[in-house]
Amino acid sequence: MSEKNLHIKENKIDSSVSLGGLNLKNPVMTASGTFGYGLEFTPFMDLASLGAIIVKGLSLKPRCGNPAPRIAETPCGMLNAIGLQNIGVDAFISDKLPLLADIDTHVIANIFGETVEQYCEVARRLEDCETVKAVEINISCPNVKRGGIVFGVDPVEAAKVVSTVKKSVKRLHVMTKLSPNVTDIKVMVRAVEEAGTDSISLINTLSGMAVDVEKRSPRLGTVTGGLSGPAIRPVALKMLWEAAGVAAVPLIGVGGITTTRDALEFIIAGAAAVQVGTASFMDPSASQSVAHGIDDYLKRHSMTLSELRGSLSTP
Amino acid sequence: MSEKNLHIKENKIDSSVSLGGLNLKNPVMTASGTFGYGLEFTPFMDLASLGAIIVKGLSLKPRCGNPAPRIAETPCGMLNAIGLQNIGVDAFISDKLPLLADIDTHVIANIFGETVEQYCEVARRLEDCETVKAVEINISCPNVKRGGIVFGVDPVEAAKVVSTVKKSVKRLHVMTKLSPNVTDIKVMVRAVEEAGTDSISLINTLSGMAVDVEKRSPRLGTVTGGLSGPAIRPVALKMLWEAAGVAAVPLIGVGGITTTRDALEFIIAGAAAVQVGTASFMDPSASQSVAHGIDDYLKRHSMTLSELRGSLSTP
Amino acid sequence: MKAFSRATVLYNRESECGARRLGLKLKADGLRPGHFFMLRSPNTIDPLLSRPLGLYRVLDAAGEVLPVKRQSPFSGEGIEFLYNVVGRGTTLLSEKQPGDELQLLGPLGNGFPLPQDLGTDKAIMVGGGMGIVPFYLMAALLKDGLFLFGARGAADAALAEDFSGLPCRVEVSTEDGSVGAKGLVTALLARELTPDSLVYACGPPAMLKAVAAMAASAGARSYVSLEKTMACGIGVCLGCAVKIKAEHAGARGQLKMVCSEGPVFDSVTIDWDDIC
Amino acid sequence: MKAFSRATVLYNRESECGARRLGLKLKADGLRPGHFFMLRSPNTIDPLLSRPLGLYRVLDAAGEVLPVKRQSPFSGEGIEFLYNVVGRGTTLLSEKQPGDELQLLGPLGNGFPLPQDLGTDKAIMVGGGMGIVPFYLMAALLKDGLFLFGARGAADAALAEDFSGLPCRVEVSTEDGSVGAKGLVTALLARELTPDSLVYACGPPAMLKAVAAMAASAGARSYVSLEKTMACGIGVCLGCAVKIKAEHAGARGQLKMVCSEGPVFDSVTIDWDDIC
Ligand SMILES: Cc1cc2nc3c(=O)[nH]c(=O)nc-3n(C[C@H](O)[C@H](O)[C@H](O)COP(=O)(O)OP(=O)(O)OC[C@H]3O[C@@H](n4cnc5c(N)ncnc54)[C@H](O)[C@@H]3O)c2cc1C
Ligand SMILES: Cc1cc2nc3c(=O)[nH]c(=O)nc-3n(C[C@H](O)[C@H](O)[C@H](O)COP(=O)(O)OP(=O)(O)OC[C@H]3O[C@@H](n4cnc5c(N)ncnc54)[C@H](O)[C@@H]3O)c2cc1C
Ligand SMILES: Cc1cc2nc3c(=O)[nH]c(=O)nc-3n(C[C@H](O)[C@H](O)[C@H](O)COP(=O)(O)O)c2cc1C
Ligand SMILES: Cc1cc2nc3c(=O)[nH]c(=O)nc-3n(C[C@H](O)[C@H](O)[C@H](O)COP(=O)(O)O)c2cc1C
Ligand code: FES
Ligand code: FES
Repeated sequence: MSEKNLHIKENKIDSSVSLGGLNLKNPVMTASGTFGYGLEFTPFMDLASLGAIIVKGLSLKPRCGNPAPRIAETPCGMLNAIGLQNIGVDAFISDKLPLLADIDTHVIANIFGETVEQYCEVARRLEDCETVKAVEINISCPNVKRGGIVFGVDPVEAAKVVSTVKKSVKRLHVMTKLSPNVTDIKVMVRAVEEAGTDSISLINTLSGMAVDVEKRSPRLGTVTGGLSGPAIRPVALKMLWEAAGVAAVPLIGVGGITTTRDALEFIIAGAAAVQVGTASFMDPSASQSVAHGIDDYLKRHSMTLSELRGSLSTP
Repeated sequence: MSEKNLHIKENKIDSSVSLGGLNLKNPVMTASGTFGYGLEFTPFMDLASLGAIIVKGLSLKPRCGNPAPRIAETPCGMLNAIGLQNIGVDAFISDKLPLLADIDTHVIANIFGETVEQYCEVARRLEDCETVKAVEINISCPNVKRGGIVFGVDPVEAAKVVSTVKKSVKRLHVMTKLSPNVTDIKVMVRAVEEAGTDSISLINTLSGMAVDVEKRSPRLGTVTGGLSGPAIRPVALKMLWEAAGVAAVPLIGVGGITTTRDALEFIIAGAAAVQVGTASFMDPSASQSVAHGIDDYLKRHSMTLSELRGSLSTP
Repeated sequence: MKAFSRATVLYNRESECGARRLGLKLKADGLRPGHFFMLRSPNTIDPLLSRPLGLYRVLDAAGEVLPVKRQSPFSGEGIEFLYNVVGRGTTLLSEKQPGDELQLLGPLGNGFPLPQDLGTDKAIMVGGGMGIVPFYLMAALLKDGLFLFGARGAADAALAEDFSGLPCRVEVSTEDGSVGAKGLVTALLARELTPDSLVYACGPPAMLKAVAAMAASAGARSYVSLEKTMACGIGVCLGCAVKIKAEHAGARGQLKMVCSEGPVFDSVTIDWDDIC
Repeated sequence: MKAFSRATVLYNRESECGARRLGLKLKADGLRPGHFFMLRSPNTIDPLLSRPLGLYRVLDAAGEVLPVKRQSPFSGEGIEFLYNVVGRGTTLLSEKQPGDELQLLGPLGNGFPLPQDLGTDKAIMVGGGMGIVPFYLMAALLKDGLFLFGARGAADAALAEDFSGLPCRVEVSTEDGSVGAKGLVTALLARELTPDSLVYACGPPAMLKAVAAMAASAGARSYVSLEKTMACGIGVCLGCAVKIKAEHAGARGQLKMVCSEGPVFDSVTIDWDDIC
């Protein structure tokens, strides 16, 4: 993992970071599914203030997703059961990508499939799109060929997806996004690392549920859904820290990051970069504020980003 | 599982419940480690309003627990790293139990050990204490004989603890408390059920962590700790619901229950009873309010507790 | 212009009918009837999500309701919301005092299509309860509006007095008959509806479904403002999906987002069976 | 009597020195110097935990500070807190208006042992910053008290004026020398300390450690009020453990709970290396 964090004097901070070949101007990205295709946010912030934007998960064919209700609020969090609704990789390439060609930050495509082959095919179609710099593999999806068990909770299946996608592409950086719904995150980290991932992002949503006690019915159309937001931050941080203990590739922290301080927790615990997710719903400029806030912290503490990374002093 | 929920007219509600032989006057208990030895709460509430109190986890020898800081607040939750500090089972029997002899509710002892033998020995010592009606086995403890891996994440080790404790006692009801830090809670449910547990409580705390970004040090003396409180409720509820799909023994829902509505979510999803934990720190009479609130709900909806249990209407 | 901004509370008082009036100091333009804002308390992350409230009226620099002119879009120095306290978010909102700050995102949504653009200068507006909200500004745009207001009782019905300065006929129905006609607002609509009516409706889903059905069978056009639980308000979370009839589905499929493609929809496009 | 109750805010204003005075209407008795309460905002679960604040003064039914009588325990119709805004919980607290309600649990803790019970009628009280809090009531109990107050600057130091009606000599030191002696409050203590002094201290850990060491080497008794992050306030979560020197450990081991076995400890029993 090559580094490029120069601490320049005179209050100019270089917070750029290289994730194994993928150079970001700063360590702040937006989490898939919480930032649309990016352009929705231009009235509220400057996309160029971000290290990268990660767009909504793409599948081979368009998907219309799950029945309503699709979201439910929980204490300091929210459940979603969007069901990976998306316009499909082809419509993304033809309709959305041209609009993103000129923005001054990297575009990363989050991809998923119901079979290993579908993952690869989506990645292959993106391989020729210059605007897309990396794919983030969402392995928190049911494997239809294996009775619907989620790829992301089985190290063998997860590794199969990653190694096959990695072989299908040349130019694209391959980031793998882990599910937190596992006994030991370190097992998953090792599995996808051996499978050749270039970086690892974690965590996706925790499995959760809520009930309307007056109607005695689930508050999500699909009964269970994914929990995100500040509530899950302690869990995400612990997994990031555990992963940092075993990973050689760069790690990207995700889960409940709302403020600069939250992002710093992950970087101090070992993250090379972070993703801001649900926070963008609370404040559409949250990711930009976090990016600026990290610069301010580095300035105030006269540190470089690489000095900060993993600087946690443990007893 | 025998039932004893009679819906009596004239606004008298019978919310008693039988957990496979253990008869509770209502389905509300207090969670271990959040209610001391019960007596601390007598200035604030009537212990007799509860179905049972579960006391702080007991080990064979006294334990002094972990270094400070031991608690850290997180969004709608808290982390603790108390380290299972306790006075030991013998001091509990000689000093605390006599004081509990006359309270008008059941006393359940939460027990743990570092080896299977220690679990059994604690249970055996409680077997002769009339005041204790049940033991709740906390399997979220490191197994020192197996390199510190937690009993509760390994179905084989968990089953070993449960079946051995079950064989060591005759009179005592054996409740097993599951850890949520596993890929598939159903596997653990089946394992402890086959091992002979009389009931199952879930969940214990989620693994979590927090960092002080100014000091760049962990906010807990042990770096990581257990996350509890409203933040984890959606995760607990989902696990309870999954467990209800496979369990034959009664289930006790725990995790983030703060209000009556929260408790009802678990009962509607299939819980026979619930435990109120961290909420007792926010309001020492929270468990009593929940018990009363459940009665009110049953009255308002003219339902019996057993009609309510598992009444979730899914699509 | 859509923006995410902080605004100071000018007033936040209960009106005669129990609903609350919230005035905020905020320079805003491009405001149209049917627009909404996402509101939240700053410095609080529980409740996590912002709450959508429809734009009611526009204020001047002194915090007074702007005398209405027939112009759209509207602009002003402040905006007024009218809301009911129903749960945690609105309870928190009701505790805000003059001088307190709120965060708000908006104006959002498409708003109602203007009668002028639909080739007419009159329209029948049907509002149930808080469904009154979009029609103050709409009535201000019409030469000859008709507002049918369905209220639960006399207290609710008092809200109609807000419309007294507007060039708009107001008919009220109450469920208990205490004011105006007794019964549902759809009975009033039945009396007025003709094939060339242009109907706008906002209110509970069952009312909207009934209005849509009545308009369709009379051969009249109708537009409805829908509600869904929202997280983002800007079309990115895909949480507020509403189902469109297959024959009206576009290339993007049978779902539309209420926040960004609505909240106002031509009622013939909606799959009402999916709504209630 | 320990209770969990709701209390109405009487006042909540910033004092000259930046610290805030919070008056609550609450019938309370059994109040002693060194007692504390756990406070929270009702209807909010974030921040989750209640916050401990020390009892400052006792109020009468009109919300006025009770003229002090030499009696303990105290009782009154209201209580006053003095607090600094340092983070989320205290910020939220500072936003409460007269008429708002708070939940509070208390009085909690052991409080300071009374001089009378220790066979004397005088004592040296050492307070650093907000460490002034327990000493208003304590000074009211003494015939001949001495309060040494360590403040950061002139603003802080103004708090000492609260003591003007009490039978108590007050000496102030400020770090910048703007009021009283320049330097740390321990320098004042050094001048006054004799082997038969009874010393009470409350303030930052480093100050308490220094006071404990000075008293010990002078052969004087000293009692300190400690702070730890608290969840329950009543000895059940075991979160606020403090380490006791091995030779003072009882049957329950080397840990004591600050909330229920403290917050006041005989300073010779504390393992100061574990504190700072
Ligand atoms: C576009 C739009 C415009 C609206 N305009 C107004 C208005 O002008 N005046 C007004 O009083 N109300 C309006 N509403 C409804 C208002 O958003 C809800 O009453 C409010 O969000 C409830 O929040 P709560 O926290 O108080 O209630 P909660 O405790 O969250 O829930 C109480 C009830 O309100 C419903 N609800 C909760 N959140 C939402 C949400 N985000 N969207 C819709 N329903 C929800 C729940 O299903 C529940 O039945 C509008 C809704 C939408 C979508
Ligand atoms: C027995 C006792 C009596 C106290 N009396 C007073 C008093 O009379 N006046 C006063 O101004 N302060 C008093 N404090 C300190 C007061 O409790 C904290 O300042 C307050 O809890 C901070 O809450 P916060 O949410 O504003 O800050 P946070 O955002 O939670 O944290 C800000 C800082 O305060 C510290 N802190 C946070 N929570 C606690 C806690 N529960 N206990 C101790 N420190 C904490 C943190 O370590 C951090 O450094 C007392 C503390 C104790 C234990
Ligand atoms: C509404 C919503 C939609 C999401 N869609 C996706 C997705 O398409 N692909 C994906 O990998 N993660 C998706 N996620 C997960 C987020 O990218 C992120 O991992 C998770 O929300 C935790 O981060 P947060 O707490 O900051 O939101 C989605 C999350 C939300 C809330
Ligand atoms: C401070 C603290 C101490 C705890 N100690 C124990 C314990 O000794 N044994 C045990 O089985 N669970 C223990 N728990 C876990 C709780 O019993 C409960 O399972 C968990 O906190 C989730 O419920 P809650 O969110 O309602 O608190 C403890 C929890 C807390 C917060
Ligand atoms: S609220 Fe997010 S898409 Fe409509
Ligand atoms: S705060 Fe819980 S034991 Fe002291």
